[in-house]
Amino acid sequence: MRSRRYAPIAGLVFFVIALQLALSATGTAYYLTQITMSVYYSLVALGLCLLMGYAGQISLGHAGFFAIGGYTSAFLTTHPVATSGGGSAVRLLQQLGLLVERQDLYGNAIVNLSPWLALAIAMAVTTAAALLVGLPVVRLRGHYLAMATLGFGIIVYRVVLGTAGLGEADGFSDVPPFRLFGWLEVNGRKPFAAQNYYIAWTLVVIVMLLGANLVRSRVGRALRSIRESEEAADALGVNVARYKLTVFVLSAWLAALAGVFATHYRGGIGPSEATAFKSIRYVAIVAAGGMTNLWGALTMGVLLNFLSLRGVFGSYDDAVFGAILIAIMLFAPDGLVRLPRLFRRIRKKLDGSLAA
Amino acid sequence: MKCLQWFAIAALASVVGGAWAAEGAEPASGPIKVGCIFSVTGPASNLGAPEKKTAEMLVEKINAAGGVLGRKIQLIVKDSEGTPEKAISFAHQLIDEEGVLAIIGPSTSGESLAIKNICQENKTILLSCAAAEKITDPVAPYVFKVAPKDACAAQWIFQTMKELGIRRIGVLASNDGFGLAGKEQLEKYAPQDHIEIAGSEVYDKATTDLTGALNKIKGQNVQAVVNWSTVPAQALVAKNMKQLGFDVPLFQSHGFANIKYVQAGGAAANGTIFPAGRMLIADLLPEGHPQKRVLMEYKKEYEARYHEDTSTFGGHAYDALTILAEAIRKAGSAAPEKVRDAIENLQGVVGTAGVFNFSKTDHNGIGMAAFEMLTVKDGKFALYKRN
Amino acid sequence: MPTDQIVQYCFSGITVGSIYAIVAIGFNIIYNTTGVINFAQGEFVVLGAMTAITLAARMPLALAVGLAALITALIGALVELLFIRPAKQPTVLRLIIITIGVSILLRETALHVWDEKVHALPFFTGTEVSSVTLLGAHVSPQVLWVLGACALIVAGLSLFFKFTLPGRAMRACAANRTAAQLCGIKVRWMVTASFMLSAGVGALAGCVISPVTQTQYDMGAPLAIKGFTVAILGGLGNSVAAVAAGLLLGLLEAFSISLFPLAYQDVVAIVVLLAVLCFRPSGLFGRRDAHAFGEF
Amino acid sequence: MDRWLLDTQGLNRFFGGLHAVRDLELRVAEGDILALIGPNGAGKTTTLNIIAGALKPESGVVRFRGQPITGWKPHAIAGLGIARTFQTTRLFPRMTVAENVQVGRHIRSRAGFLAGMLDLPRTWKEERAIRAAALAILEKLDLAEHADTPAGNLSFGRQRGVEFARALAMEPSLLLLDEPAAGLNIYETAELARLITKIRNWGITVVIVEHDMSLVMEISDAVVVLHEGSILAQGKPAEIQKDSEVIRIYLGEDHA
Repeated sequence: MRSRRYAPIAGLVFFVIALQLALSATGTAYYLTQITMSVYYSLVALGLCLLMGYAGQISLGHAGFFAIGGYTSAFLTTHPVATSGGGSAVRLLQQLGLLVERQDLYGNAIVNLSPWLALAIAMAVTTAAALLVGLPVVRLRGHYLAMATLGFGIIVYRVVLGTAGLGEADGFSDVPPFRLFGWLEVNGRKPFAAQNYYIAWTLVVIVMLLGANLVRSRVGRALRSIRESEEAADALGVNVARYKLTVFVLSAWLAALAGVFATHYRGGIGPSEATAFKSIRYVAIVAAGGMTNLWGALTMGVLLNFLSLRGVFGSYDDAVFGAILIAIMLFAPDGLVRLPRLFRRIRKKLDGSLAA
Repeated sequence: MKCLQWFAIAALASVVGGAWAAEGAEPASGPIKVGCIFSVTGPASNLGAPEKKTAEMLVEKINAAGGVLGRKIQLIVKDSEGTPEKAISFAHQLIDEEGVLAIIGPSTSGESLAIKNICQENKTILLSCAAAEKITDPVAPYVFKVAPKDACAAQWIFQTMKELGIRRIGVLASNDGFGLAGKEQLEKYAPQDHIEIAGSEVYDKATTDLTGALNKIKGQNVQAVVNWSTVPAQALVAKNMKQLGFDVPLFQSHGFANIKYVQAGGAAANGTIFPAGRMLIADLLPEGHPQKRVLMEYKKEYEARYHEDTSTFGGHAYDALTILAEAIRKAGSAAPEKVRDAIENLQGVVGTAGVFNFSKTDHNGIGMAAFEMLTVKDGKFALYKRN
Repeated sequence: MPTDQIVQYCFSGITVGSIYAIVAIGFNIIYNTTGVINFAQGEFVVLGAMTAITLAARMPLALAVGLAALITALIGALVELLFIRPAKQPTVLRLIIITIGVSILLRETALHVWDEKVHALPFFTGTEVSSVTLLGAHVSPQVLWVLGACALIVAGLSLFFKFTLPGRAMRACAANRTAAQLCGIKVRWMVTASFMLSAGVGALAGCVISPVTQTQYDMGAPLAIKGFTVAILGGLGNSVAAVAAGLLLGLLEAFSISLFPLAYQDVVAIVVLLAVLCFRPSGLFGRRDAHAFGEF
Repeated sequence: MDRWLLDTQGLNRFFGGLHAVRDLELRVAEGDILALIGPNGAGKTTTLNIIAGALKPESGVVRFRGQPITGWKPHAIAGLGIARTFQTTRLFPRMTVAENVQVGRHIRSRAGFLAGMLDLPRTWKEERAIRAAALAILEKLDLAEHADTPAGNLSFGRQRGVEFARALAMEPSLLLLDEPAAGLNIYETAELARLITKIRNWGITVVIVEHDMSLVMEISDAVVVLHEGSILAQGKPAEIQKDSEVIRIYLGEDHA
């Protein structure tokens, strides 16, 4: 049982490595940058898949969490910390190694908070926001839930767009790289392309591992039971509100984590990451992946974002996602990744009837 | 499992190894590739759409005339929808895959700032069409911008105000890169021109009603209102002010330089005062004016081809491409560092926005002389004259 | 604050509020017969105005507006026939996603059929510069048109639902689908009719407000969000309450300008919405237990 | 005090102007099958919902083993070992039969989010136990062959069986049944009667709301007749059958 569960993960690792080798062997390693960006976006889709596909709770505001993560980290790591004459707090940070000295593009020395500390604070802020929104949201269903999460997303968008300290319409564009340890850092520059490809995929592999375990566990079953019938789940002893809230926070974390890493990777973030349409794109990706299907969400998350980031859809980018939403819901509620399976089943049936 | 290990080792090797092989040297023949990142759709489409149209038109014209240095220019246009994440992605794509000599655009400040470092690091010339001063201040050797300085526009406005004896003003700005950059400059130069900004509001580009904000500003007893944006709200401000019976002069930014807004504003737009390049009044320019020929030509061709009026923003794309072509000619080569050096030494290039003079420290190349004060008379643009 | 400024805020609040209210009524018409929230409602407003603007160049304004409403109503019917009707086992989640998709498609179609530029219908009476003085405040005559249209739509709809056969049939579907079906009402066609009606009302709204607010291809979604906010504030399905809620939200937004920067205006509106959802999910005027938990 | 497994005191509940439950004093002895009967609108299901925590009473107390549980959330009440079925079956249609029953083991297992994600050996063991217990129950109810079928695909009668299995998987000490015979044919009803008796013999107390009189009279140890929200009569089935008041108001009306 267990080994069967881990086989697809091993397959994913295999694929990831093979892809990178194939790309560098064919001299097309430039694809890595856009793949890396897509992988980060697919992390948001994975979180949303847990929330929407498994627990059955729609969220039209997940871009908001991505933005909260990204903006918090961007703000903290670009805001200069005054080292001279700083209070005891600054000295303490310095002793703990939580300040980073670096030079900007023009040779000026600046001191910032360590991205690790920024990451921790970003996650804390996300938790607070998710709890704040989650508490009323767990009581709501259907249209009300959709509207409440949409509203949350719009608030985040308006705040980042309207606040001078967050760069208003321009956002941040000088976010430093995030040194994880040693030579390993989240950095969008060319020499770092391959290692960042692996950093992003490592995150996804870990999340897939944990996620695949979770959905098959007691908790995963409870979440699906909530999606099917809240009343029955409640009567069987499932603490519906707490489970909903926990999975809401969990999926917010994933979005924020993606936001932090993507922001350091790209060296910036803008308000366009927080728009309602961005949130809807994530919903479209999860829907295209088949809703209750982490692998589908991952596949579609990487694929659709990659195509979109390459400009394949041109000026029809938004329209493509709109069409996906409608087409999936009308014709393939199990998602695009299930289509081959559907064909296979039909073929098997045909074979069977021929043999008989 | 063995196989997996080999993979892992090989992958690790390529990671530690770092970068892939350097790109080959710039080919000396074949088309010169130029990338464009415009927000053709999305919230800044009023900038990107004319930019794309202009760039395509001008490249066709250059190529029809034999190209530059005997080589054609190949334009690769990407629609970023005004989002930095796409601009970044496209910048990488254009640089790494297409190996473009230069990138024209992006249309908005946020996007331009987001890819400024990427272009600099990869030694690819960036000719931004956006407004923010930060794009060329501090100067990055490979980064240029062609949109005139907001600071100059602000100074023109304040100068006119001083002539009119206006001391106390209200400021409105759209919540996008253009509006905010302008607001920043207004706030920066107001004190030295002894003008007090009594109230300022930032509105969403999709706003449909500004009577509330104007009412608030009206309550501050201001002598004039400045609106700084590129969005349709420019017409809305004019209309709403008239509806409120708010009878003080309305100043707008050079973003107002599009006859569409005058038409949308109807009778309310009359009397609006704003600084702008000379594109709008090309036919009013004296025959000998250095820009007259360029402007009339651009206007005629664009309007014939697209059946719509020219705007300042399309002009930015025109200027960027003109500057680039001129620099390649001067450099006698399409090698990035040579073209870059050539741009820095360009003098007296006539564009739609004005006459560009670049230097090592000025990567914008255009100053106060880019602007004239214009006004709207009977639904048409006219030179502003104090009377 | 001087009185004339207060009156002025009131007028801008009422204007904006009645626009929200008309959009909210469009939501309610469809919600009542189908239980669906049509996220594409804002697009009907844009389509109506854009069509009218195109037509107005070739015919008298009144005719153009009427024709635009009719065309948009047909588009509404088409949306229902193509996208809503074929949905099997339509859960609320699925229908929400479909209508969002429709909204995006309509918006993109508008972008490519028309363009990215701003358009406006001419003022119905007077011009851009005319203004009427009321209680010491200045308002555009078009504002009176907006208020009048809002009142007329509300009155017309309540007459329609009370006294006409199709109106009553639609109400019957809202009250009890199965019973309505048993009475020989073709429920499916009533759903189509509700989409037509709602699209038509949206288009009318789009035409009346176009001279004041101007029209651009992408202004549908923000309008829809405000309209939806108002519909929930009033209690889903309750159109008279929606008018009250619309005016309330409009006034709130107008006066919020005097306290907060304009950039946060939407935040104020949505914080109010979240608070209402949290404490009174049935809306400000609804019964506490009514509609509180729609089936998913 | 501990004589009763479940008892209520002065329970009241209104729906608008309707007084659905009126000063209800209900006592359930451990090991009994207690039937709640009465005409439509007598407040039977409301009472059941109040006990299960799905509805809150306006006033009054519900005690389980002497402990007040009034106003507790349904999941907390379920955690005490009070299981229930619904008037219209509420399965998890897109989950398999086995999974449905496994959710029934929720209160008897512990693995949380973290344990579930890490899939520690302990979690793994627990999961195996859950699966085994669920299969054992399906086995007992002759549903094992459908274990991997999506519950929504089963026939109506079998769905009801799965709902029973799911409730029994909780190892409840009290089982609340809301009209379990509704929609069943006479063979299925007879089967149901045997099942309920079997459940009682496993030591599970049963409170059943039912319209089928012959079923009620056959299996119950005690009968409570509700009328307009309050108790009209209570006693052994045989006594109730003889009670003239009950016959007049309830059976009489039925037969008229």
